[in-house]
Amino acid sequence: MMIRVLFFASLKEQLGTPNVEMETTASRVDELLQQLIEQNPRWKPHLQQGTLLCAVNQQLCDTEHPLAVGDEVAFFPPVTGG
Amino acid sequence: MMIRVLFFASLKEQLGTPNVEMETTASRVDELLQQLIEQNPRWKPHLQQGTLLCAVNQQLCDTEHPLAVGDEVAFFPPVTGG
Amino acid sequence: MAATTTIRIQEQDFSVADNYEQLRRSAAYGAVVTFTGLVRELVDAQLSGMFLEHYPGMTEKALQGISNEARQRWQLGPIQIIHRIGHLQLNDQIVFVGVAAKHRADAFAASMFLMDFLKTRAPFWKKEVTKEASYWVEAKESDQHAVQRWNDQK
Amino acid sequence: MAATTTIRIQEQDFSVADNYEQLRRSAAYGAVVTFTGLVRELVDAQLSGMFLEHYPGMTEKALQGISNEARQRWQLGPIQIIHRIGHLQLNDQIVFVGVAAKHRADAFAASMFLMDFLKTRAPFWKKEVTKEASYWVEAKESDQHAVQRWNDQK
Repeated sequence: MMIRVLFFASLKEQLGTPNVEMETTASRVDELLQQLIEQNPRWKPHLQQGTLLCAVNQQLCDTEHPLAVGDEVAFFPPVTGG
Repeated sequence: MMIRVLFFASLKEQLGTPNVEMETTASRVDELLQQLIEQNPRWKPHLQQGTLLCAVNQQLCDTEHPLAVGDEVAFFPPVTGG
Repeated sequence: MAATTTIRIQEQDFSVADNYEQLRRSAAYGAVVTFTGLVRELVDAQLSGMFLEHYPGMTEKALQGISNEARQRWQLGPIQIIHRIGHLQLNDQIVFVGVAAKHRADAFAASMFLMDFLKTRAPFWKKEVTKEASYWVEAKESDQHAVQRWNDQK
Repeated sequence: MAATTTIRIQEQDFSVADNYEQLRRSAAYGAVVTFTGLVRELVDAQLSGMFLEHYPGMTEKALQGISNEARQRWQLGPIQIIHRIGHLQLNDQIVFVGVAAKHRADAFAASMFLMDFLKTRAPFWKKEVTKEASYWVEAKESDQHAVQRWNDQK
């Protein structure tokens, strides 16, 4: 299935791209992360930062969150607004 | 000694006066209160309200506070500003 | 830079906009909290206005004392306290407390502290005026509880 | 009367005066609390500006969700949240949270709650720009502690 993955702030700069469209068989966020790393070995240290947050369909969630067709997944560092 | 006594808000209306100048031998606020009641028996229920607050020289205090020449003593109901 | 405390007791209205601009002017403080209290409708009678009496002299001292205590508890920039007296109408502004601080937690805590002490220690008295009568407002037990928590935390 | 929640994410500046006037307009709420956050000087380097990135769509949803939760916890009137994005200068206003309520304790608590959650759950990121370099701001542990207390109280 097709999944849209977004990156923000320092992570976006580290990976060098704001988003990727991915054909994936991942059923959960953690599997998707694993596939992203396999396809882009250079991304490994950045995507394995322990403080990274993720959102599915614009809701914060943990990496065990299930994925479905058309989901929008986002990874980003801890937020610093306000 | 001469003591100036002020009354505010509902107490002022109950007693019918905003202040009295008093020649007194009272050494503490509670003695002063007793003398005020002796001189004005009609004031008794109003000056014996348990919720009454007092201030000596514009500082909140309890009725055991000592008195000195020239002190400004005030009695008033619980405050309701803000 | 010494942080200023401004205390004003006045009959005339005040401008929250002007007060805020003064609070934000100091470049050292990134957080500004304001509280404004307004004359609102009563639940059980139609309020036509309000009269606010105070104890001149003691009011200013009490508010200055409360502000000094707030500065000992938290790191604060400018503090502004404005309280109106005399006759007020429905929807009028009654009281303003504004605090600037480096950290928002300090600005929030100090604003609440100042309001809680103002409500229980500053000599102001409200008389509510309805179409039928006027009467002195009773002190609220909730305000006594609100102020008590600061002593518990001391 | 339904109390409105206004959420705005915008590049342009905002007027605390206008926001306050909107909050006080509703005759039902006697207490208005505002919080404003400003771009301030850094301790260890000369800040020349700031860049604020956000996650469009999610930001609005997150702030709406936080506001809804605040309404479940406290009795609130109108809520306003404004957050700026893009390039900001020293002394610029960044964020505004305003809450009207019948009781001041509710207005204060909700304002703090909204700010604590905004700081830790709303997808904004700050990049500080000094004369020498620019870098992403690190999240503060104190903000994590601040938000945790609301869960403890639940």
